[in-house]
Amino acid sequence: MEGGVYLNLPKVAVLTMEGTNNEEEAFQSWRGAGANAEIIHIKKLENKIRKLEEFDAIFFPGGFSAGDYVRAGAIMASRLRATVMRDIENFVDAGKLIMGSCNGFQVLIELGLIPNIGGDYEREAALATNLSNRFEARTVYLKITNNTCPFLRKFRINQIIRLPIAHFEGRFIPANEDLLEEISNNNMIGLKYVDPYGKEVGYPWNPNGSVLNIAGVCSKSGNVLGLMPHPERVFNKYTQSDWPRGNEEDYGQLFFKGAVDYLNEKF
Amino acid sequence: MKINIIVTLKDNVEDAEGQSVLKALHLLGYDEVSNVRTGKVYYIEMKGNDLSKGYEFCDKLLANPVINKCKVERDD
Amino acid sequence: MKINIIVTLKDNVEDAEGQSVLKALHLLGYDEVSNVRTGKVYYIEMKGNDLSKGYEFCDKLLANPVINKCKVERDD
Amino acid sequence: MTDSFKVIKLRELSLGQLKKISRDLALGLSVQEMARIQSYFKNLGRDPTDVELQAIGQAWSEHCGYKSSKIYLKKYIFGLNSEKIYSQGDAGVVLLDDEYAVALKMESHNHPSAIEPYGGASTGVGGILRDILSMGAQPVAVTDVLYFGIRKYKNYPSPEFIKSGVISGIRDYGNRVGIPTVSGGIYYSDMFSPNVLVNVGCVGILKKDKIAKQSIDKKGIKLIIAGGKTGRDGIHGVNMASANLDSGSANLSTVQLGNPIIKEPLIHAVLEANESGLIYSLKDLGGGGLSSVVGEMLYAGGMGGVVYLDKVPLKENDMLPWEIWISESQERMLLGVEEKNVPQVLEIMNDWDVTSAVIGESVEGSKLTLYYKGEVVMDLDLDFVTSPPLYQRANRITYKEYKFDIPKERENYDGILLKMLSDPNIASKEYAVRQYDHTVRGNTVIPPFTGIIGKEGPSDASVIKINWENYTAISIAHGSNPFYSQIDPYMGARNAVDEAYRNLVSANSIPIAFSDCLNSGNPERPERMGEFISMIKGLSDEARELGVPFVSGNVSLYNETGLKSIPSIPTILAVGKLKDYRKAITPDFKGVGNPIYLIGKPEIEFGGSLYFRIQRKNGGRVPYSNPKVLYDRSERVLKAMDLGLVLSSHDVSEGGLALAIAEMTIGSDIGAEIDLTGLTFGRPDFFMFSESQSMFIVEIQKGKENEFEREMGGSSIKLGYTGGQILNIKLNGRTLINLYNDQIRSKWKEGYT
Ligand SMILES: Nc1ncnc2c1ncn2[C@@H]1O[C@H](COP(=O)(O)OP(=O)(O)O)[C@@H](O)[C@H]1O
Ligand SMILES: [Mg+2]
Repeated sequence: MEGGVYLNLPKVAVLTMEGTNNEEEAFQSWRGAGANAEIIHIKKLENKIRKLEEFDAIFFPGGFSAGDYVRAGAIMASRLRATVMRDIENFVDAGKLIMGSCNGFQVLIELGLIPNIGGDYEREAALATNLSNRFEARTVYLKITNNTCPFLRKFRINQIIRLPIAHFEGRFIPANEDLLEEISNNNMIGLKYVDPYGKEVGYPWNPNGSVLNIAGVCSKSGNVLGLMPHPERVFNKYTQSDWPRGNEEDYGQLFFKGAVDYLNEKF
Repeated sequence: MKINIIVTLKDNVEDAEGQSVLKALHLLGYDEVSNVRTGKVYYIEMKGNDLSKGYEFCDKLLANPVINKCKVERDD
Repeated sequence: MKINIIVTLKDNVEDAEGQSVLKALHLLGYDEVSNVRTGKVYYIEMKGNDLSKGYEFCDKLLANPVINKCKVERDD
Repeated sequence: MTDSFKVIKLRELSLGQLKKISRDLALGLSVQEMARIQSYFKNLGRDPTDVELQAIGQAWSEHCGYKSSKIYLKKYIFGLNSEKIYSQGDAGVVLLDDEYAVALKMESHNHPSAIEPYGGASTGVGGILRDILSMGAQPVAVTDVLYFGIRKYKNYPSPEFIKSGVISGIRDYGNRVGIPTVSGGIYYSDMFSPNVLVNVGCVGILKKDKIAKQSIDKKGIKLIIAGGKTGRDGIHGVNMASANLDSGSANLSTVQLGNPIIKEPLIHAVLEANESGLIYSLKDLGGGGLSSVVGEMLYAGGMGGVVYLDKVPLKENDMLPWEIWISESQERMLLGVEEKNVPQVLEIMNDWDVTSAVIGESVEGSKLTLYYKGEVVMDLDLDFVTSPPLYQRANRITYKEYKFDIPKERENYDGILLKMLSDPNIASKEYAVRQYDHTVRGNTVIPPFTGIIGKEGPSDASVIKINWENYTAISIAHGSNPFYSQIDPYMGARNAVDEAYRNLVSANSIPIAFSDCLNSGNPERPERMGEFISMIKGLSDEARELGVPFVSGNVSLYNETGLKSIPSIPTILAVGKLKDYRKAITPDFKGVGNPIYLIGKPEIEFGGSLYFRIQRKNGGRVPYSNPKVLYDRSERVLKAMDLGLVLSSHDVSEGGLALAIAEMTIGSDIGAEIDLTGLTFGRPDFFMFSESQSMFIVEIQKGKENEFEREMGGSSIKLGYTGGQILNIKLNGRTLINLYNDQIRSKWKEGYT
């Protein structure tokens, strides 16, 4: 946990509590992308020992916050909602960046940060149990369907990439059809599950049964991204599951580098 | 006071666990079973007498209104 | 017939989920809550009228007698 | 005196009464052992308290005391290649380079898993993680080797129930704690009904100068307990693990489910305190609870100590002192901390939301004194408590007559190969492993399944990089074959080592350490004890030649019911090293038209082989491993890999070279043309399906045949070329096997949909 050494680098808070467990690779990924990352236990936010406003980006890592008991992400979200929701809202309004992967996406949904069509941080969607009713750990193909959000700016539209997934609750369900339409109309879908040829098909290429094969969603203004796959686990291309077959692309890095570039330009 | 909070999926949300239990029961030969849905119960012991607290717990923690329904009952 | 099967942990088996919920409720300021335990409900629709089938389901699939208790009730 | 503890009038008891006391207090001790305790107290001139008797009962259990096995472990295993061991404690440690070291350990959780599979397996994972953490190492990988039964036995849970419980237990614990589960094995045989075996392993990385010490050699070191609270769960677990499984019913107090959400922050907190140099000594609470860990930590450093049992954070306030002392509640660590560092350590624990408390300290002398609410409830010499009687039990080594039923030769072996591919011992284990998060921590370079996404085949070793700075990585694999061990425990053990070793080599890594988990039956039966000793000798004879030490291990005896016993089966966890993980090699074929070579030579030795098993025939003696040959071939293969000649590699195990090649087509969707003309010794089936040890199949760069053959020094045989949609094996123009890649893959993946 280094901090304050590189004063002019974008500062990123990787939030943690018992059960979150991607914080180390998230920390390393942000650092590798040129940010000054720090792992912050949410207790320190709750007790006001640390403040979100010190940071330029927040990362909600994957894992099983509080065991994922009740519902994935629910306990972490309800703690944050009860204590620092106002700070998070200000953070979003300031145009700073927030990203959540896997359990982090679940937390963003439970916090109402995604999709937040209504603008008042109500819960408008859920990530329900995979239709296969089992934990799925494997690599999936994804199509980039939006590259205006800072995390995705280094990709081409319709680019097919590969990322690992590992989750039990990833089935994206919006509250109603209208919301889903709003999400599409506002170009908020960031990534979709596809087959190797880029076609949208069902299981197993869509590992959880998400509507419209949605794998990741950006906020309307683009500064919040939630996704089920794990870019932080493949920052290093040699952790991409099929690299020995000569498929050596740096997909994971591009998420973080895009974000860091954006922060460097903007702040 | 003791209260039970029962959280289930809304009827229009597919219940993956229910489906897989149904499948397993059929595999065990119980063809008479036609549907299974699942839910979660929280047995809560607390001071006071205000059942509405239960709904607060649902709202703040135990349920996501997009997919869940909540029932709160006193356990005597 | 509709039956509900409720599977809980035996009293002397620790309930990690219940404890996590208890801790979360305390952190949300609900100090009046003193204990939380959890259970699972299966809502089953089936032909016939034989409640004892429910116990068979428990036995064969839904519960582990070493750690679980099962309650079967008719849902009317 | 309060009634929180009792004095047991032991000195005046008859032998029969001693036996009764042992049973009534569930001490699990024999009459002779009770008599030894009695005479000790006669000498002291007083009677013991219940706390004292319980403490001795724990320390002297087979599980904690290694009463039946220690003499043999000392003779054959300890000290073997030990100059290569950096440190030994709860886990063993070897150096990786000037800066880093790797800690590893494998352990059984057989008895708990037979009674409550979910809790048994998950607490197994929890326990092995603690062992690694105890060395000050960051756990980087969990592994699990599982042995399931097939038939259901009356009064015992069904194998299906056991299997799904065990797999879910490993999944839920490993995933929640955030350590990837990356390697293992699953075996099916009636040998394991109803005695299921659940062997779990863990590997960790540490900076060599941050290794945690496990003893206290100085007075005034404070003892801090951290993590989970202490409860009535898991009392007398070690005694259960030291007895036959005599019915399916459970003693409830020993059933535990584990709580990974307490463990996860505990790992962070302990490592942070260790990294900051605040920990003087460190150990985990496993079997025997506080009783065993406090005793061992002090005894190892020649110190005595005092502990205040009322300071231990409890789950239930009405626990009795003896219960507190021997409870095996999960997720707890014991930290020895210098007084000046105590506040900082408590603060780190608090930062991570981890419960902790100072419960005592070390003192001069060799006495361990326990207080409860101001009263002394135990005051014993550690010398006595921690030295249980060791037994050289009666043993008989039997030599069996091997039967060899020759199967008929066939025109075509498509059916045989497909049957092999779908045999539950061979078929894809993705139904389990893909429920395990194997990429968390972002360090997994080679996962358990590799190849084209959606078509992956099995890998031989998983590779985990050790940091984000350089290209160093470790490889992890296992070796075990219960079918060989059943026929020949000595060779079975040697072959298990061979398999683990060649799996690591196949991935282009250098084997550096083994951990062994030794499963056997009732040691009080001479044949069992004979088998057990043969197994240990086998491990020793094989590993000595290979120059690899056993840095840690575990013994699980009494895997036996009234009905039957398991054979003596070792599970080997092996760890290797890669200087540059970018050179790691996987089994899936990489290109078309590349030469395929066999390294090694198939012999007619089919005992326990898959080919004979699926035809329900006896195969004679099991394959014989020769470690000198294995070592030589491995050096050559590694050299060829280093020269960049090798594109893919797979070790030959069950099903022989034909199955190995079939597996190489799975992840690549590249077939192979194999021509055995002039290569076989009469029967081509014997050539194709022989499980002779120390063999590899490799795919070589086109045009590098000469260079490669030179490096192999005569131990390579060219079999054919990669390419096409079909695996075709021919002999003298006759087709022996002709199967589409898709057919092979779908058979192999049948159980995983
Ligand atoms: N129970 C398990 N847990 C984790 N990994 C496993 C387990 N069983 C098998 N694996 C992994 O799956 C891969 C294929 O295993 P297996 O089919 O047994 O291969 P092999 O025949 O090479 O031993 C290996 O990487 C192995 O480590
Ligand atoms: Mg292998």
